[in-house]
Amino acid sequence: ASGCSKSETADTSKGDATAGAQATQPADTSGKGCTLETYGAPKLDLKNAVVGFSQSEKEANPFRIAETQSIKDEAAKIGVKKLLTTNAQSQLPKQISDIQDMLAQGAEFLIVAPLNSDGLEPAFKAAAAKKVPVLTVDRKVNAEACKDYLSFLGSDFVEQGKRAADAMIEATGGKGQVAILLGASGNNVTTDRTKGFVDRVEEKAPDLKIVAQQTGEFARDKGQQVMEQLIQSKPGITGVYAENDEMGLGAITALKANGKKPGEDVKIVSVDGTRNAVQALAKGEMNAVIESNPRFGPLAFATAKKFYADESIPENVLITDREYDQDNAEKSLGGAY
Amino acid sequence: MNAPRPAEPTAASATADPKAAPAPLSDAPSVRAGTEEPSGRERLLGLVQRQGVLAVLLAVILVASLLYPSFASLDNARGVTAQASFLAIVALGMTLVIITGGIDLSVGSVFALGGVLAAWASQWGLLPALLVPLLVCGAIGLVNGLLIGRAGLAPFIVTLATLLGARGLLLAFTDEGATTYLVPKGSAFAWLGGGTVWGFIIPVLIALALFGVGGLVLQRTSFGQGLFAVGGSSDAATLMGLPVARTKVLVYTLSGLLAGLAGALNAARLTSGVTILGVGMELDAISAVVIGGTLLIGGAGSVSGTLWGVLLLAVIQNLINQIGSLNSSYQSVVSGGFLVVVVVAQRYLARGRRST
Amino acid sequence: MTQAPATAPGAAAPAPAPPAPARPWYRDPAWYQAYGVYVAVGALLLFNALITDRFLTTDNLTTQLVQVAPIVIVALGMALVIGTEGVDLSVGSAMALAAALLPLYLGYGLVPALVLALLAGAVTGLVNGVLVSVAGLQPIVATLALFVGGRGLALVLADGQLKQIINPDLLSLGTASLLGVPVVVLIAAGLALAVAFLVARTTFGRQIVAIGGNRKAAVLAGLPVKRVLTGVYILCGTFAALAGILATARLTASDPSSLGTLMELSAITAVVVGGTPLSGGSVRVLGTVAGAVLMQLLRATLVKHDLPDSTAQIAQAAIIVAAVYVARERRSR
Amino acid sequence: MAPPEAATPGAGPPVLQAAGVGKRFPGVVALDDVSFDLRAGEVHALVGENGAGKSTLIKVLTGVHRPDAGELRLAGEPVRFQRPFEAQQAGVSTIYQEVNLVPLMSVARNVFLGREPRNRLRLIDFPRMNREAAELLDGFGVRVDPRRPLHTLGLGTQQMVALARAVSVQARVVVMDEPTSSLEPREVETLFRVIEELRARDVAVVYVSHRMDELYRICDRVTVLRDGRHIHTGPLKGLERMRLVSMMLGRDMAEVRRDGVTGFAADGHDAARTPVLTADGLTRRHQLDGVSLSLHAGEVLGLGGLLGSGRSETAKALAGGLALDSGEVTVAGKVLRRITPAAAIEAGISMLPEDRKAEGIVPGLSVRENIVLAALPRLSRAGIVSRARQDRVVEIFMKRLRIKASSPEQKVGELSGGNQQKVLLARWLCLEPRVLLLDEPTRGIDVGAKAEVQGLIDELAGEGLAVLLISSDIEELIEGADRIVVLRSGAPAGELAGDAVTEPALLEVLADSAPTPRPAEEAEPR
Ligand SMILES: Nc1ncnc2c1ncn2[C@@H]1O[C@H](COP(=O)(O)OP(=O)(O)OP(=O)(O)O)[C@@H](O)[C@H]1O
Ligand SMILES: Nc1ncnc2c1ncn2[C@@H]1O[C@H](COP(=O)(O)OP(=O)(O)OP(=O)(O)O)[C@@H](O)[C@H]1O
Ligand SMILES: [Mg+2]
Ligand SMILES: [Mg+2]
Repeated sequence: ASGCSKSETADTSKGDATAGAQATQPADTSGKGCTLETYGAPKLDLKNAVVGFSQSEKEANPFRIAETQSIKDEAAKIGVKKLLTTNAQSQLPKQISDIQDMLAQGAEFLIVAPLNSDGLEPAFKAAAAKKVPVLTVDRKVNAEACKDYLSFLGSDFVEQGKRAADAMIEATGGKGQVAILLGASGNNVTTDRTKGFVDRVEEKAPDLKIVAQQTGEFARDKGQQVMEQLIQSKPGITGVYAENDEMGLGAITALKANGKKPGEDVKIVSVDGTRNAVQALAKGEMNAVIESNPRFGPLAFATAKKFYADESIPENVLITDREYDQDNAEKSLGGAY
Repeated sequence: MNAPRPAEPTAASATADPKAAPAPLSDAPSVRAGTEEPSGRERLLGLVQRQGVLAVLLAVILVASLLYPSFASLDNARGVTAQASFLAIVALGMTLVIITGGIDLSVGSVFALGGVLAAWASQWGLLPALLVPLLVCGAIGLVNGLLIGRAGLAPFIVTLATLLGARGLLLAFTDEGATTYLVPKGSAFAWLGGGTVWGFIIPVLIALALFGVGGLVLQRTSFGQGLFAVGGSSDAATLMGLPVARTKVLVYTLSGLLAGLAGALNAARLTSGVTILGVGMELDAISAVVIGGTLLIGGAGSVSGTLWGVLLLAVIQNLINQIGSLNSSYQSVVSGGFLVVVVVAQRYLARGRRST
Repeated sequence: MTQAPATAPGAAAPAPAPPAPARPWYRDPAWYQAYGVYVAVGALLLFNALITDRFLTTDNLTTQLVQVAPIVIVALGMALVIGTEGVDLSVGSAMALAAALLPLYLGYGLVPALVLALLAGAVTGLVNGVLVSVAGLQPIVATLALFVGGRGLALVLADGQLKQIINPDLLSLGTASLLGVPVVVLIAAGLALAVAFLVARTTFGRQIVAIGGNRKAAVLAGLPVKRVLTGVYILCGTFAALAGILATARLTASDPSSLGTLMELSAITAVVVGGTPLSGGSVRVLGTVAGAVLMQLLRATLVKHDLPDSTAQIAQAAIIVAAVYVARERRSR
Repeated sequence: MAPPEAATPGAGPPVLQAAGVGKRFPGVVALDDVSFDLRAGEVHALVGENGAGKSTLIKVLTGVHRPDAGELRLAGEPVRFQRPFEAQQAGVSTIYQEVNLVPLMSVARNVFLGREPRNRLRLIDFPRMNREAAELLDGFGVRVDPRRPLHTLGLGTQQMVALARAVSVQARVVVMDEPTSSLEPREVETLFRVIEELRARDVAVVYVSHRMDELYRICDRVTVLRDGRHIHTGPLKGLERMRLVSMMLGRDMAEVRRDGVTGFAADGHDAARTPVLTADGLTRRHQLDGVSLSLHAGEVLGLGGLLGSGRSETAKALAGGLALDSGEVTVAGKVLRRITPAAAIEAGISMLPEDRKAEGIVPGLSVRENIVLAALPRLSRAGIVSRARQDRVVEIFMKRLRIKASSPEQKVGELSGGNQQKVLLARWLCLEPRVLLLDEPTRGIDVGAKAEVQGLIDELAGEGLAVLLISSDIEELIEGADRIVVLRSGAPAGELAGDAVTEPALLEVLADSAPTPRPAEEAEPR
């Protein structure tokens, strides 16, 4: 491990105020790492810099709220001169012009939460033309690190799917029928979380049959509606994998309304780690929640600081997402967002 | 009825300053002998009425430049036009459709599909990358046109169905969105989307050229006049011997083609066939067209108005970013509010020319 | 081919033809126009009864009705608006607004919260109505503003947060049943009857249709056009708010960010598939209900057979076109 | 232009023929085995009652409807027009009954739609188009700025534009469905001149009109339809007028002779001393310029004037359909503060609008609903409409006005023009108004119905109603009105009363007001 892992990272099992901070995985040392020189960016004092943050989706779900808030808080804490924030409202073209707008307004360092893994190239080009480093968070882009962008901070969505599969296998004993509540169609996150889950189940628990894959569009009410249909048509379902907490919670509502016990009759595993889901977990209505940690502020600015301190930054700074289960849910509640 | 005047739509439109009324709907030139020359003031008024959006656009640009120095930069202009160019191409087709009294809700999905197909086909070179999306998207437009023009179905519902259908095709073509086709870097096709002239990307120039051609076709050809007639009164157009059904088929096909072209150019710019594009784009296009003074009931409108409408939307977007850290929810509220103000202002500027 | 007449030109028509041309119902386009939706609903039910496991069970049918109830309620309001040759894109936002207000005011009791939520819907309707009737904006644009801004406002009110509902009275609205029929379904059915009565038998209802049929004539005939138009949009907004309340109660959470997204399209589809023309001048209430049920059954079928999203969307597109095609108005010529 | 020899009317070869044509609509047989032939150089009258099938026959001839039976022959060759476009290609040019132009487009664009003059670049040459349109219209006595949107013109002017369009193509056949129904005598003369020119060019003309004297002036042959059936074809010369009417109505001559042709009684009415309605200085920029008039209970006041003189505007203003800049309207001693349609109806003013398609009927609604439309609040209790009361009203008026519909539930859009007009009349009469403003009440109404409506006007005035009658039919105005106010350019130009109400006197006042066509700029969309 290089010196990239943060020393002040909180012990994840502690349920106190510092809980929920991100921890990094041992860095991927295969890449050469990126330095100020190789990237070709001018030196900068973050304190006197204009920093831009491009959010991808509306701050209308816990993940995005927590993510934006964390960046804002950390910027204030560090005392950057000015933090510009934009929101692409789920429109990729808007994210491109958002980034261009911030560049035109004099942003000197950019933190971008990409809406999609592909398609941001024009924005990166514009930043490169102005020699403004771009740090991407939460979603990896298909571009060249240390050239198109500085580095990626975030989770591995395929891995999240795999861990969800592990949790599901454990909860169901590797047998039975599972349904997947997919995220929005065409979305990278959906694709990755599905791939990880399906691959791992095929590999490890051939007796666990995936009997339905229907989209709940990452929304609670859609998750509920799909679940209601499945309860009627596939009463043999014993497990539900929801690709985010909201759909998982929708499934719980649907199960309860139909007189089934979520968490017992039907095992539920979801991804995210929102407060509501961890609460449900603590109540025994869920079986596991794989965390996807949104609090990128401290890590992002720390990485930036290091970059300007001439340290080498690895291509991927993967964070270790926690896993909540029924046992640790209660005390981990403080760390949920 | 407690209206302050008997200001029903018929009457309301008639209460406007009559001096300004005879502004021709076409951009017909000079005043004919035998009729009074309008004074300079009247001309100006007529111009403002015809180009109400342009007035609003210029006002917004002026105010924004004064408030935010970075707004008036060339860089910013390049960014704004780059973003606007794709919507502009889509809105051009929408303008033609709306002038015939129809609507095309499928453009957003078709735009996305066009992009995916272009990216996929770009591995075989520039020509396939343009032809494949044009063929498929043109075919979708043709289906719209046939169902609307020949079978007489309502445009709203037909294109709502193709909105779903085109999105479904896109998902089927990309393994439910799991596959993203990439445009080979450095290919001629990628250059088409990303190359610049004086810092303006090529799609901006293409959009301008298309608007030029579109304006000519609309105002100066029989086909264009036919669009107005079909929109103004479909029955009358039939009785006057215009090929109404054929006109409708053509106009929806054109709309599909333009949406596909815009999608392809966009894919070239993004160098990938992004699967999540175009959601809600039809509403942006419709807003732009209507802000541009084209009547949704058909029969009146201009492509230049649409161009200003698209730019106005882009400028407002840009302005919201200039204002800075506005919460995303507030951003929606502001956009909605802006929309009302602009449309109401535009309507009151142009009211002399209208009747419902 | 343009609307081929059912009787081929040149076919010998009996010289003293009877006033009503005798044509078996299955060859009469008017019949399909009138009953097409119901036949389609029946056909889809039959198809599922044969093909889909556990479809014709009370539980399943109840589930379908419960799910379709909010759409029906919104579509009823939409049908009235469409009857005036308008359209309301802001219904989803009105639902979100109602949902956002509920948890804020539940502290004052259920009734005040409900009244406030409904009022929010009425106000969105009022804004739409004034923009359409007084400012003279075209309905799509007038309601587009609240479509964009309304949800933003809802999110501002809710601070972007989804809130769990714990008020048992409100929750029971979503789960309670009367004589085995869920209250949500009863409300939707009652509303459908009320709207049918409104359209067929009240001055207001007939004025709606007349305004949609010929606005100028309605003005000259002294109809209170502005008042009726505003009233229609207010009704539509209020219905949407009611749907938002019921959906919230069923979800056990107030979710302004996603509740009612795309509802405008579902509602319009239901109305149009149900045989109400978008050109105004007529309102088919029962048809609207059937249209909503048809689309619901279709969605259910697709989910139950676990078709991927791509196939599902293409199938929906095809069914919409087919339904509208069969029920199209064939101009005799 | 000298008419060709009267001895050879319609002697040319047949250009357009219909053989055994049949056309059914749901519930109606509009045409039943109708044969018709049209020869080059003839003016062929097509007559019949409202709903006899004249317009339907024309629509079959011009490709709007496809016949259920029979065939069409063009110059002897069987043809099947799939759409109007093909008929026009084949040289059949038509002016349809309801003006069918595009309201929002300019006059010139309407005239040249589909065959615009192009420049070298194949683009439309607007200056040339406007110039040519202006010249063309000038020939028809219409002086308007060709760039004006069509809808800003009065109905009569629109009719002239349609005429100009139809005649300016080099057609073999020109079909005119009631072209004079909204024209003034002056325009009618222009039209006749044009028809003579067409005849001289060997063009065949089909001419539909309910005005008998017109037929006798210009038509060579006549075809009579009744209830969709062909009754008679023959030269018009020598056909007694009463006999023609009796063929149209299907009643025998004696009966027709006894009833007379106009429905007005010979003597005037006893008007009350005090007026029910007085209008004082009605002014609206560029349209009305101080119109004052008073209407007494029990009288018929005629409103005369040339095309565009502001008669319709006056009526509309009184009925609240047009906002005024200044002026005062008093009804039964009470000043109307704000005139809206509802307020006018409340005060007892009813107006039958001029343009029944655009401002009158709701085509998708039934006869019943169209009749009760304005009276809905009166026929309902607590906002709920009483079906029984509706039916009563509808039954009374359908009978009284002899509305011909398959049932009260038939859609008004499917009725013939004349019957639509009667439905509208019923709508206003069932409000039991004090003041009835009739803007061209007999426009497009057949002889029988016209007499009925005229009789009805008489009767209503006799019952104490105050009637304002606007009519382009001079004869109707003279015979129907007790007093006539003449307007010129939106201002009163004279008044005829008592014995002075004669045709020569009226024509004199009109002639005085004729030569100043208003500058186009001053007009206003309405
Ligand atoms: N589109 C239609 N649908 C149904 N019925 C129709 C339609 N058009 C005409 N009719 C019916 O056909 C008959 C003939 O109508 P048509 O318009 O030809 O009469 P007309 O002789 O032109 O009368 P008018 O003198 O009043 O214009 C009428 O009974 C009318 O109701
Ligand atoms: N020949 C003409 N030349 C110029 N303008 C005309 C002509 N005829 C009509 N107009 C315009 O049409 C408008 C409407 O006139 P309108 O027809 O309502 O008057 P009117 O007296 O009721 O005549 P009518 O009802 O016979 O058509 C007028 O403002 C006038 O400017
Ligand atoms: Mg007729
Ligand atoms: Mg008139």
